[in-house]
Amino acid sequence: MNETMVQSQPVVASASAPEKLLTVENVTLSFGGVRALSDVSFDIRKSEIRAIIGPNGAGKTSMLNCINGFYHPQAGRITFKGKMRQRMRPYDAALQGIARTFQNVALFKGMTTLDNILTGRTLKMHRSFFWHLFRHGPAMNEEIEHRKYCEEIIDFLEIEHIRKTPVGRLPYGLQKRVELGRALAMQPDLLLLDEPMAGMNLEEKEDMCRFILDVNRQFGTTIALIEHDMGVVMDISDRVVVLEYGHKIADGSPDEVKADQRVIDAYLGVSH
Amino acid sequence: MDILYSIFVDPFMQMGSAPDLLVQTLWEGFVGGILYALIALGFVLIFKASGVFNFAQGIMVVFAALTLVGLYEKGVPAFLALAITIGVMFVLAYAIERVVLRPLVNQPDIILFMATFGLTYLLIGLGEAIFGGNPKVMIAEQLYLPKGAIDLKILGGVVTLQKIDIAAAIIALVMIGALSLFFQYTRIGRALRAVADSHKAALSVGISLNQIWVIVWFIAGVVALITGIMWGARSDVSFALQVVALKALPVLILGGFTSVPGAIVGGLIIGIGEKIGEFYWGPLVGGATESWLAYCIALVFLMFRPQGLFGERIIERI
Amino acid sequence: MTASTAGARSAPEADTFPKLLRRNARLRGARPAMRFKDRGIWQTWDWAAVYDNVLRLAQGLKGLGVNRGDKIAIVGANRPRLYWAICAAQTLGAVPVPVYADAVATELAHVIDNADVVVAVVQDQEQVDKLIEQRARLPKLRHVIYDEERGLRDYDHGRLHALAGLLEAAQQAFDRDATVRAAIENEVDAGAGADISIMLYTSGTTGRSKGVMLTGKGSIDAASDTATFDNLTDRDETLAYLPLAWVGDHYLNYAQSFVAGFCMACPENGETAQQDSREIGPTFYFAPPRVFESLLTRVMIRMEDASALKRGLFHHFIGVARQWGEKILNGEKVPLWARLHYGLGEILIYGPLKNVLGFSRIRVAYTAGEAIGSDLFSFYRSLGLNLKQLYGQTEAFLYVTCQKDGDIRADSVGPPAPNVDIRIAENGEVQFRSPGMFVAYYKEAAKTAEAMTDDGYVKTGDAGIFDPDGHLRIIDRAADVGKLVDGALFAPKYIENKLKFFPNIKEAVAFGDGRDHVSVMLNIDLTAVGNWAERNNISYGSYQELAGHKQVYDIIAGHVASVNEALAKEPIMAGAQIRRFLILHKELDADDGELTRTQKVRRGFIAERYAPLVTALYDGSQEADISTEVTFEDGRKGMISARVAIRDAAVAPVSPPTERRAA
Amino acid sequence: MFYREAGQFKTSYAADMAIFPILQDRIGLAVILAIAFIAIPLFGSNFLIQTVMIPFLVFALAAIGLNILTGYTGLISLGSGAFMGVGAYACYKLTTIFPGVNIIVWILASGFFAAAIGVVFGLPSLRIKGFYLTVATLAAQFFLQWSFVRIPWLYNYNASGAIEVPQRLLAGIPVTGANATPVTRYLVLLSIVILLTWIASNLVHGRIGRSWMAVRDMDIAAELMGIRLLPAKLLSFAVSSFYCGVAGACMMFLWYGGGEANDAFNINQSFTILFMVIIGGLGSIIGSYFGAAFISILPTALKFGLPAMGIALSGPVAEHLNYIILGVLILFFLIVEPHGLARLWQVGKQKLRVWPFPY
Repeated sequence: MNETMVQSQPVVASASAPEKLLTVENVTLSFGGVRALSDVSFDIRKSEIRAIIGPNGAGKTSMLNCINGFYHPQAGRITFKGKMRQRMRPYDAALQGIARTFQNVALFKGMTTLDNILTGRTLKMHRSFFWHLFRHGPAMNEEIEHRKYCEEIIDFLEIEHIRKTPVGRLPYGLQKRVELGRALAMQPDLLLLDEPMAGMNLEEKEDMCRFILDVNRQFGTTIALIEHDMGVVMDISDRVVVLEYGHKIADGSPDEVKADQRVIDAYLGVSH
Repeated sequence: MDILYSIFVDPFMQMGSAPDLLVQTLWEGFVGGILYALIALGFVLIFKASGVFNFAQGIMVVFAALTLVGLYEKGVPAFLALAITIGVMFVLAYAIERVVLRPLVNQPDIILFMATFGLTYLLIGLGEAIFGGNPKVMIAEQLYLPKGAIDLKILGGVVTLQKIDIAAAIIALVMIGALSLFFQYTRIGRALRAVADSHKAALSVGISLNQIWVIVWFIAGVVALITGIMWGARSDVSFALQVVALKALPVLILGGFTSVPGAIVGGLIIGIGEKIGEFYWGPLVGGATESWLAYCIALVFLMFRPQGLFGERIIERI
Repeated sequence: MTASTAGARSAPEADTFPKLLRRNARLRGARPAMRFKDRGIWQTWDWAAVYDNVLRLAQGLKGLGVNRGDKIAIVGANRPRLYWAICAAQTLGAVPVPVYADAVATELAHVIDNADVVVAVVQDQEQVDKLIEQRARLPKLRHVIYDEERGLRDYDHGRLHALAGLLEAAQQAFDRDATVRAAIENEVDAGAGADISIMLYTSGTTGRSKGVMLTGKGSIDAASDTATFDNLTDRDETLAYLPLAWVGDHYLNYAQSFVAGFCMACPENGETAQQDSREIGPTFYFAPPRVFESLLTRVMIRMEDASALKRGLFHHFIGVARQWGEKILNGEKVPLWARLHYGLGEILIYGPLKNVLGFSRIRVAYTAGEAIGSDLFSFYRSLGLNLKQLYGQTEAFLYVTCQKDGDIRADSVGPPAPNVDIRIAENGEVQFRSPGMFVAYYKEAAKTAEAMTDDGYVKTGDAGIFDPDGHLRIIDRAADVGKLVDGALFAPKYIENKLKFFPNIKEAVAFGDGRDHVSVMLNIDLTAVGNWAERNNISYGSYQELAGHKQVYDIIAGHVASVNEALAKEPIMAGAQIRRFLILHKELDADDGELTRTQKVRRGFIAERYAPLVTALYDGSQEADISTEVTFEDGRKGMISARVAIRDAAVAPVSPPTERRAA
Repeated sequence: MFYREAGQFKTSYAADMAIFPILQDRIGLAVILAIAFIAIPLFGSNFLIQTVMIPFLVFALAAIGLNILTGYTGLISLGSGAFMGVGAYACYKLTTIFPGVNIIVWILASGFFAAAIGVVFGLPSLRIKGFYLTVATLAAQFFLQWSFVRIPWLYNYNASGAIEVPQRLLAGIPVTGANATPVTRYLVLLSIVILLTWIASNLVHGRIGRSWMAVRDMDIAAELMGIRLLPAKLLSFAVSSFYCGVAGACMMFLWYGGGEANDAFNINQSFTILFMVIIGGLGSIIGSYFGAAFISILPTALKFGLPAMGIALSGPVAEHLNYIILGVLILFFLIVEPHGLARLWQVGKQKLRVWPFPY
């Protein structure tokens, strides 16, 4: 992959005194009477792949929504890059370097693959409205410079052939890939993936795994992902946190988690 | 200084000094509000059942009234004309379901919204082409609607109540009552409520969506007809009404798109609000504020309660 | 060899590819040399840039200890950087050895080992992995250079190098000290035309693949001859999509573009090749017949979905094209109205069609490899696409014969290419001497000897004849060609193909080697003959019944007669006319082992299986009984027996021999 | 069929991102411009220019404006008529207060006033979505319309209560007022429209346009991408209103030559423009032209076309017919092609590109 893609921080082996990128402390979130999350705490280390798993309705997505400021927990604190934050808007999350994908693809249906990925660059674009009036000079140069970057992503995700197809027309698997690309375009420090492999066939899943691992390795991007497919989770993630009915019931390396009795119970009878 | 005075003090002094005028204004606002409410009611019915924001509701009022009067002018006895008009409204509902709703099912809301614009223009064109564009007089007495006025001597003044207004108020209330009974206790009514919640539910009740749409649009049509008669009896029947009908929109915003009581309350707030506003504050800005006051009231209101008076809180999820 | 026809024929200052490259960099430095659809646009390098990069890469290779005569393997898809690698190797006097990218690890290893490769330049992780897997077998391989870094970050880079890195380093070296670059430039001059310029491995269809060694001078001479022949200029464009390791790509794209100075474009990847080709709109194009075939099928399928109007237009104008198109293309006399009609078709159908297929700008297109169906061939020509055939071999550095503009036939591969000297051996084998002909097979002295005649002609292994106006016609593999007892030449496949041109005849098997005359067994085409039967309301229950029908025999007899007439016109073949034929009672079937899985008739096997019929064909009897075991669709076996009629065929009088030798 | 794209390949991103990447399209555009700038002024009758071309261009401009808001940003507005009014009155005041300044400057400047007002009425879009917002824009429509009538200062206390466009010269030639020939007004108008169209297409093809469309397609995701919703929406309101404003100014100064708010800038005007956008095609600049052409020319065609075909129509009947046909067409288009004429155009173009193949 081209130098421009490679991020500043190198790949750190999750060894001695790993730096914490994000910590969640005693977060509680409820809608009306319903408790989505109660007193959940865990942390995400720099450059690791962190999986959040749990049965349906365990509050996984709500957790992500809290992390990127879409929901505001009633209690508890979330610290990102050492900064505690209150009532943060999703925009600020983006600003701080948190990108995400969605459980059911949230692409901009009316736009092409390329344009979707380009929107991921918005925060990195600074040319004034004035220059955009003419689409020449600085504005155009900026567009081109970012187009180059997006082409790297397109090449990386092997979606050259759909570069100019409106995403609405793409099969589900490809849409998920484009969405990942859009998130990557933000050069995030923390990448939240909400069921990146939901509804994919085996082959697509394997590709997606490869991409996730490559992203993590090539750019040292920290990844937090929600996934149902236990096999996948255990393969690619460094540490796993398990939620059930809004409570954390386990946290640790895949093997530890696999061995945990409560996890086994939680997953008994839950269909995957 | 006296600006502030004329805004914040003077009007209330007036209200105090001439309570009868206040009551008179309130009453007129009330009646106006009732009529707004009726139009809004039509919107709500259709929006609940088919998720369509029926912009044509206003013109349906005019169209219904025109048809009634037009038929009468063509020599049809009043009540027969009334019956026929009801028939026409049914045909209209059926045609709309067939020609507009069915082909557009599953299209984004805005498309259906636009479709009702098209409907509006079509109805205007038809109405004018058939019955001519010039204002008509509602055949109030032929329908045995009361005429004249009652003068109440109260609060040391005289409050004049047009009988027709009273009639309008009563009929409106009766109709609203009837409707809610209909929704509560009839099978179709329940189906309609179900469809408002989820289309599948409606099917489980055993009524096809298409039927439901026809029914709803028909009911809306009847509501429109009654509204038209009332309104026509108060002023006259002309397409000017169409613009007035737009007032139903702010009413809806207050009341919420899906709430029948909301429509009523909203209607009253708007009706009374704009009358009071016009009567006491209008002069300060040169009058004729009715044309926009309603919308501004709604707008201000929206800033604080985007989901309307009775609308449920919207929780966004992703 | 006769005097040069080409302007750019290899003078000593341009007798190697690096020298040509330098010449181009001087003559037309700013003209585009290579394009590559990458990152969404056509990245373009002009000749100066290519020269620059080649020098840098050469510097890099030198740094890895590459010396004259070393072998450098090139493995990957068409990528400018890989072409640079080829030229960089040549610059250092090393020998590039392109290898098929889709080769499995073991094949790849075989070639690399057999060729004593010391450095491999590969495209990506996939190839690197193959080499690592086989590293035990490859002691001689010292270094591997990769182009695409993806997935290779974490590999041990002890003997693994990024191509980009080498270029970078070389650039710094050049900047630091001008003599470094000068040294490399001297390497260019050090190269001689007689040096081995490239080693191409023949795709090992027959036995192990052999490394064909070609000289720079030879290659350049051959290429410049054909470049002149088709007057290719530096305004032309080609799409380099053929396998890097195939002689066709090295010749048509690499050699000719260096000689003529035109631009070659590399597609983004396999998936987009079609689209890329359309964007580039090549002016010089090559594709094997099957490509044209599948294109045509796709055209027809897509047309089926078109509106009635479009389909009507399409078929009407295709008809017009069939009638006049080739004539117009060949510059024959055509009535004005026909020209106008065709012109209209050009606007409405041909033009758009060629545009969609990406053929709009093609001046010269070649096809070769297998025989191309005359319908297919003339379809494209009738659209105004200047499609021509050539006959070639790796050993000849491609061209042996090629067709001249305006003098094109479907059934012959044209006169000898410029400066190529062809002769037909006694056994009918085609033999040639050509400017580009190979020096030897690498480390295969014996095989080399086999392939050459004592007087320095190369044996093609194909049997062929020259038709009256000197066009070569490949009739069969030389091995299959036999003789009748009277010594007349007998080319079974040639006869069989002629028969199979008739829609009614599905399969044909010819016998005659060592016998006193030629006789054939035929399969009728059930659909074609079936239709005919229905039209003439002839009822039939089974293939067998229809095959045995008298009137069917009459029809087929007609076909056989006309084949004989055709044969009679060809002096060499005239002796081998069909005397007797029969129509088999069953269709030849791969399940019964009568056909190969690729639907080629297994003559020997059939001869045994139907021995009674064969004897009957030669003992003059009018009918014969045969019963054979057959395998039904469901796999059950069963016997069918039949009485098969045998007919004598009308033999045509032989026209006076007018044989001509090609000069 | 006319497309010959083989050999049109892009070697730079600039070329690849061009708005008209295909040669044949560029040629077509050039031809159209030539016709508009040369052929029509030379050979077009005054009737054609005054009754067909000028209204068409004015509406096209307004439609582009609304399309930016509704088509690209997904915010339905029923206030465009009023915003046009703002432009018209602003221009009127400006040119009467500073008669010396070139009128074209003022026509363009008036857009900024409309933009400002637009932003004010766009503020609710922070909290309100969909139909609610639509109603909010109605407030703008009625309030502004009311102010045009109620604030005499706006029309310089003319007894008529209407704008009376004064004569203004451009290089000695009258471009506004009674003495301005249709051709001059047409050319001025055309230049303005072309310029603004170019700018609009620049905007929607760049970062700005992408963020608008992102907001339209999936506002939550857009915000998570780092697009600030309110600024994006307000910008859209501003630009949209600017275009409407200029269109309004052009309407008064280059077309009507004077008039009164209640019939020039009423709610129906807002509807008309909305229809143009819908029928033309949401989210398409060229669609705005199609829509404008369609709806602005239809009445004329009816009024003058049918009699020409020997079908006599009384004024009012034509009027009714116009309504009916318009209504039917709207329904027809929504049913047959919800994406409007622009989509039909695209499809047709695609067919030509792959001709003779169906796909």
